[in-house]
Amino acid sequence: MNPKLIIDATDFAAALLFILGLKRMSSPLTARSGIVVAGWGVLVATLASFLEAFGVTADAQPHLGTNLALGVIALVVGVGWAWWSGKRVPMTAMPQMVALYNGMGGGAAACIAAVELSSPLPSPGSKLAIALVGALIGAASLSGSLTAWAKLDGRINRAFHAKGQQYANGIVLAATIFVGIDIISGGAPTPALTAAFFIGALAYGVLMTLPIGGADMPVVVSLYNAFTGIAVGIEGYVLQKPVLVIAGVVVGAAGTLLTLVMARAMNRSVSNVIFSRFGAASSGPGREIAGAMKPAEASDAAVSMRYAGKVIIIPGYGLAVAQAQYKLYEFVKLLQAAGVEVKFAVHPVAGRMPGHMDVLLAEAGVPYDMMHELDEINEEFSTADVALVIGANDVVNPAARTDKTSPIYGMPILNADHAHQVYVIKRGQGKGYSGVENELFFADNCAMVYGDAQAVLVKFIAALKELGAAA
Amino acid sequence: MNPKLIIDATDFAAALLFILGLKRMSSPLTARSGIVVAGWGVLVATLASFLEAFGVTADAQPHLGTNLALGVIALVVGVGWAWWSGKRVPMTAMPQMVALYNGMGGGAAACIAAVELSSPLPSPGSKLAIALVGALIGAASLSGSLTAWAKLDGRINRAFHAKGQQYANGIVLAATIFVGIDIISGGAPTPALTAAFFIGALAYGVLMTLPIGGADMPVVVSLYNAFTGIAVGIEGYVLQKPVLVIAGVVVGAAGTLLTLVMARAMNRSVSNVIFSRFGAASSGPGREIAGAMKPAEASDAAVSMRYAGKVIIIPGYGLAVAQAQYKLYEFVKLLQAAGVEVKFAVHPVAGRMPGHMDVLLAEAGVPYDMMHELDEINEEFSTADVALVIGANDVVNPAARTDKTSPIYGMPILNADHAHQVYVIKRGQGKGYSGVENELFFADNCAMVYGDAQAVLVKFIAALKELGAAA
Amino acid sequence: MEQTLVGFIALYIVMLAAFTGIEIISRVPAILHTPLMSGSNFVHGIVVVGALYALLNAATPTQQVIGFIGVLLGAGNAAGGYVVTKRMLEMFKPSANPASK
Amino acid sequence: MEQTLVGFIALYIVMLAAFTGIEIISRVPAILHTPLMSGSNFVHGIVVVGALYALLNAATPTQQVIGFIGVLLGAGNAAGGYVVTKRMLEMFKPSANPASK
Ligand SMILES: NC(=O)c1ccc[n+]([C@@H]2O[C@H](COP(=O)([O-])OP(=O)(O)OC[C@H]3O[C@@H](n4cnc5c(N)ncnc54)[C@H](OP(=O)(O)O)[C@@H]3O)[C@@H](O)[C@H]2O)c1
Ligand SMILES: NC(=O)c1ccc[n+]([C@@H]2O[C@H](COP(=O)([O-])OP(=O)(O)OC[C@H]3O[C@@H](n4cnc5c(N)ncnc54)[C@H](OP(=O)(O)O)[C@@H]3O)[C@@H](O)[C@H]2O)c1
Repeated sequence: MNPKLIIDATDFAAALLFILGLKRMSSPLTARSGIVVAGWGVLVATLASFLEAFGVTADAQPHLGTNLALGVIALVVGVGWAWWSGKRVPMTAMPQMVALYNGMGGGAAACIAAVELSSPLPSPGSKLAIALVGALIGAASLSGSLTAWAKLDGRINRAFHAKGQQYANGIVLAATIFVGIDIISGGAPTPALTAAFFIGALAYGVLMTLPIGGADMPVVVSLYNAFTGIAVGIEGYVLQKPVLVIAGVVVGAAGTLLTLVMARAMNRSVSNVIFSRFGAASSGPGREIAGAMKPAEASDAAVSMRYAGKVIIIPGYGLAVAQAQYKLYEFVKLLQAAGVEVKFAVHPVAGRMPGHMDVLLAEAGVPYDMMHELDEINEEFSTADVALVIGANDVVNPAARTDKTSPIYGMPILNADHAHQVYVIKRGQGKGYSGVENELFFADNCAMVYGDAQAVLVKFIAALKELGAAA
Repeated sequence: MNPKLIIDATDFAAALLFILGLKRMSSPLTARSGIVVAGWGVLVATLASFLEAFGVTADAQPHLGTNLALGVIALVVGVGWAWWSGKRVPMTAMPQMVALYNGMGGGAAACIAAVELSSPLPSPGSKLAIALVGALIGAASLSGSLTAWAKLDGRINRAFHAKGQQYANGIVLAATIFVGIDIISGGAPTPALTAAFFIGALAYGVLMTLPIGGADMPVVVSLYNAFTGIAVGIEGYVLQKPVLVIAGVVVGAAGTLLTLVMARAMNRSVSNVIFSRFGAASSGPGREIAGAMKPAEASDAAVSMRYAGKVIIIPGYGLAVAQAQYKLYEFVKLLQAAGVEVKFAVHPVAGRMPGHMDVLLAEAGVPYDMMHELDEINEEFSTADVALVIGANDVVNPAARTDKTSPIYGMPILNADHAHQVYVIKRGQGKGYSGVENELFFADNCAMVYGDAQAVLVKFIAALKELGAAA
Repeated sequence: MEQTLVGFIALYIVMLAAFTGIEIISRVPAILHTPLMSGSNFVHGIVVVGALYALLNAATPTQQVIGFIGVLLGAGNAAGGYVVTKRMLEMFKPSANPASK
Repeated sequence: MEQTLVGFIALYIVMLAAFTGIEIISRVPAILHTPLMSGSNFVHGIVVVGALYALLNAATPTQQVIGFIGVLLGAGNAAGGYVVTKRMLEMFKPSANPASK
C-alpha cells in the first residue's frame, strides 16, 4: 500500500477525532471520553508520520537513519518528560503547566518554519512570507508562555514595567518584521538574518508578557493558546498538511473565544488586560461605605447552617489559596447528612482561571450537578437561608450592580446579598483582585468569620460533630 | 481582472454568507435577516457565474451567444414564476410548496449530471460514477417531491399500495443501478442508456412516495430536502465547485437532522415512516376507557376562562384545518385585556409539519415570546387554571406516558391533564393522526366543547363581549 | 498551482461542512423548524450556479435543452425558497409590549 | 490530480474549521472551561506530526538540530496536554445518588 495514502488517511482520521473529541467535551457526562478520542487522533497520526521516511527528499536520503533515530529519541524524551511532569503537577499549578505545554507547541511551529528557512532551495516568496508569519507568532508564543509560566510559578516575582515600555515593545516588533521582509525580498535567507528574526520574535514575547500582573496571567495564557493554534495552522499550510490547518484553526477559534469570555466576565477588554496595569490606577477614592463589619464566631455560624433549610456556598480565590476544598466538602456532607439542602454557586471568573472553582471542587469530590452557574442560581438566593462566601470577594460585590463609579461596575455578580443571612470567611480586611471595597461585608444581614479558610472550616466541622455528639 | 478569480471569490462569499445566514436563523430575533444574508450569497454567485462565458470550452464557443440568451431566459422565467407563486401561496399550503421548490433543485442537479453524461469527451470513470450517484439521488428527489406535492395539494387523493410493492420498488432501483454500472463500464454513455437511467430514477422516486400516507408527507419532504442537498453536493464535486459541495452538505446535514427530530417527536423511526403504512395496523383493540366525555357550552367555557388567573392554550392540527388562528388570537387578546395570563404551549409535532403551529400563530400576529416549547412549559400546567386544547389530540394523550401498549407510548406529550380544568375544542369523536383513543377526554377535569374550531371561537368571543357589555 | 478539489482535500471539506451544518442546525429552536426547512431548501438553490455553468458550456442542442431546464429548475428552487422563507420569517414578531411576556 | 491545499480551497478549509471550532466551543459550559483550555492546548500538539516531517527531511546538521528540538517540543505539548486534561476531567463526577441533585 502507498505510504502517502496511509499518512493522508491517518491525518484525516486525526482531524475527525479531534472534532469528535472536542464535541464530547461540551458536557461533563462525556468530557472524560472526549480527551481519549482526541488522544487517539494524535497517536495514530504520529505513528503514521514515520512513513514519511519512504518519501524524503534526495538531499535528506543519506541522513535518513540518523533522522529516524533522532525522531524516536525526541519523541521518547519529550513524551517521557511531559508525562512525568503532567502526572506530578498539583491541581493548583495547572495554569502555569498549561502555559508551559502551550509554549512548547508554539516553539515546535517556529522550528518547522526555521527548517523551511534553512533549506537550501527556498520555497516561493509567498510561502516564505507565510512561514515567517507563523514563525513570529509561534516564537512569541513560546517565549511569552515561558514568561507567563515563570510568573505564575513564582520564579519571577517582580512586575517589570518601565516608562515607555509600550514603545520599546513596538520597536522590537517593528524591527523583527523588518528583518522578515528583508528575508523575503532577499530570496535566500542567510543564517544571520534568520537568527536575528527569531531572536526578535522571542524577545517580543518576553517583553510583552513581563509587565502584565500575575493575576491577569490566565487571560494571557488563553491568548497564547490561541496564538499557538494559529501558528500551527499556518505551518500546516506551509507543509500542505490539512490536519494541522484544521487543528490549528479550531484551537485558534477556541482560544480566542475563551479569552473573550474571560475578559467579558471580568468586565474588561482583552487589550485592557494586556496593555494596562490593573489595580495600579484604581486606588481612587471609592464610595464611602456606612456601617461596620460584624464579626461572628465560627461555631455560631456552623450551628446556624446546621439548622437552615437551604445553604448556597460561593467559593472564591481564597479557597484555592487555602487549599480548603477537601475540608469544605467534608463540612457540606455533614450538613447534607443533617438534611440541609446545599448548592454551590460558581461564578465564571471566581479564582484565577476560567472554571477554576469547578476543577477545585471536583478535585475534592463534589459532584458536578451540585455546581451551578450564575444564570442558573442567581434567582435562588432569595429562597436561601444562608449564603456562605468562602474566600470570594469581587464576585459577590453588589457595587457591580449599583455603583457606576466602581471599576467592576457592570460585571455580572452572584446575588449573595439576597440571601436571608450571609456568612463570609476571609482572613481580614484584604481586598479582592480588583482592589475595591465590598459593600456586602457591611450589610445588616452579613457576618464575617475571620480566619484562613481551611482553619475556619476545621472549626465548622468540629462544631457540627460536637452538636451531633451532644444530641 | 481575471474572471475566474472573481467567480471563485463570489463563490467563497456565497458559502460564507450561507453559513452566517443559517446561524442567524437559530434565533427568532435574528432569523429575518438570516434569509436575506443567505439570499445575497445566491445573488452574487449567480451574477458572477455569467463570467464563466469568458472561459467556455472550444466546442461551446460557437454557441456562446445562444447559451447566454438561454441562460437569461431560464433565469427570468424560473425566478419570475417562483416569485409569483411563492408570494401567492397561502401559509397552509407551505409544505407542498416547499416540496415543489425542493424537487426543482433535485432536478437541476440531475440536469447537471445529464449534461456531463452527454458530453462528447466523457470524464474519467470515477467522476462519471460520482455524477451518476448524484443524478440518481437528484432525479428521485425531483419525482418524489412532485409526488409529495401532488398528494399534499390534494391532486392525488388515493393512497396507492399493492401487495409486494416493496419488491417492485426494489427491482426498479436495482435495474436503474444496473444501467448506471453499464454506463460507467461502457466508457462513453449512449443516449439510450442515459435515458433509461433517468427514467428509472424518476420512476423510483414516484413509486417510493406513492404508498406513503398524506399525513406522513412532511417527514418525506424533509427527507427529500436532505436528498437534494446531497445531490447538489455531489454535482458540486463533479463541477469542482466547493460552494456547491458546502451548501449541499450543510443542507444534507440539516435535512437529515430535521427528519430525525420529526420522527423522534412522533416516536417512530424514519424507515417506519417510509416503509410502513401507519394507522393501517394500529386499529387494534386498545385499552377500554372508563367514564364518559362531558360536553360543555361554549359560552360557559369562555366565561370560566375570563375569570381564570392563567390559561395555557394547546393548538393542534384542527386549528390549521379550521384556519382559526386569527379568531384564536382575537379571543386571547380579549382574555389578556381582562387581566388573564395566557400562554401558548406548542408541541414540536403538533400539526403536520415541524413548527407548523408556530408559523400559524405567528401568521395571526401572536408574538413569539408567547409560544413556549414542551420542555419550557410542561411543569407550568399544574399552576394553570385552564388548559384549552384546540384541535389537538395526540399531543395531549396521557396514554403516551402510561399505556405501554399504545402506539404512541413514549412520545413526549404536553401535560394538559395537570391543569385544574381542561377544555377541548373538537368537532366530534374524531381520532387524531395516530388513530388512538384519548383518555384525557374522559378525565374528570375535562369538558368537551364540540364544533369547528373557528365556529367555537366565534362563540367564545361573542360570550366575552356580551359579558363586557353587561358589566 | 491548480486548485483542485479532489481526494482527501474534498473529504476534509465535506467533513467540516457536515459538522458546521449539524452544529448550527441543532441550535435552531423548534419554533423555527418550518422556516428552517424552507430556508435550507433555499440554500441548495445555489445549484443554479452549477446549472448555468453547464448551460454556458453546452456544445450540442441536447446539452442546451438539458442545461436550459437545469437553470430553470435551479432558479425556481432558489427564488421560491427565498420568497416563502422570507414570508414566513416576517411573521415572527416579538411582543410589542415586553412586559406582557 | 495532485491534492494541493492552496488558494480558495485552503480558505474554504480555514473558514469551515473556524466555524466548527466556534460552534463546538461556544457550547462548552463554564464548569468545563479549565479542561477545555488544556484540551485545546493538547489538540495543537498535533504539530509534532509536522515537526517529524521536517526532521525526517532534514539535510544539514542545522536542520537536524532544529528538527530535533521541534519534535521534542511538539511531543511535550501533546503528551503534557493529554495528561493534565485527562487528570482534570477524571475529577468531574456526577452525584452517586441522582436524587440528591
Ligand atoms: N477566573 C479567571 O479566569 C480570572 C482571571 C483573572 C482575574 N480574575 C479576577 O479574579 C477575581 C476573582 O474573584 P474572587 O471573588 O474569586 O476572588 P477575589 O475577589 O480575588 O477575593 C479573594 C478574597 O479571598 C480572601 N482570601 C485570600 N486568601 C484567603 C485564605 N487563605 N483564606 C480565606 N480567605 C482568603 C481575600 O481576603 P483576605 O485577604 O481578607 O483573606 C480576598 O478578599 C475577579 O475580580 C476576577 O475578575 C479571574
Ligand atoms: N408536525 C409534524 O411534523 C408531523 C408530521 C407528521 C405527522 N404528525 C403527527 O400529527 C399529530 C399531530 O397531533 P395534533 O394533536 O396536532 O393533531 P391530531 O392528533 O392529528 O388531532 C387533530 C384533532 O383535531 C380535530 N379537528 C380536526 N378538524 C377540526 C376542526 N375543523 N375544528 C376543530 N377540531 C378539529 C380532530 O378531531 P375531530 O375530527 O373530532 O374534530 C382531531 O382529533 C401527531 O400524532 C404527530 O405525530 C406530525
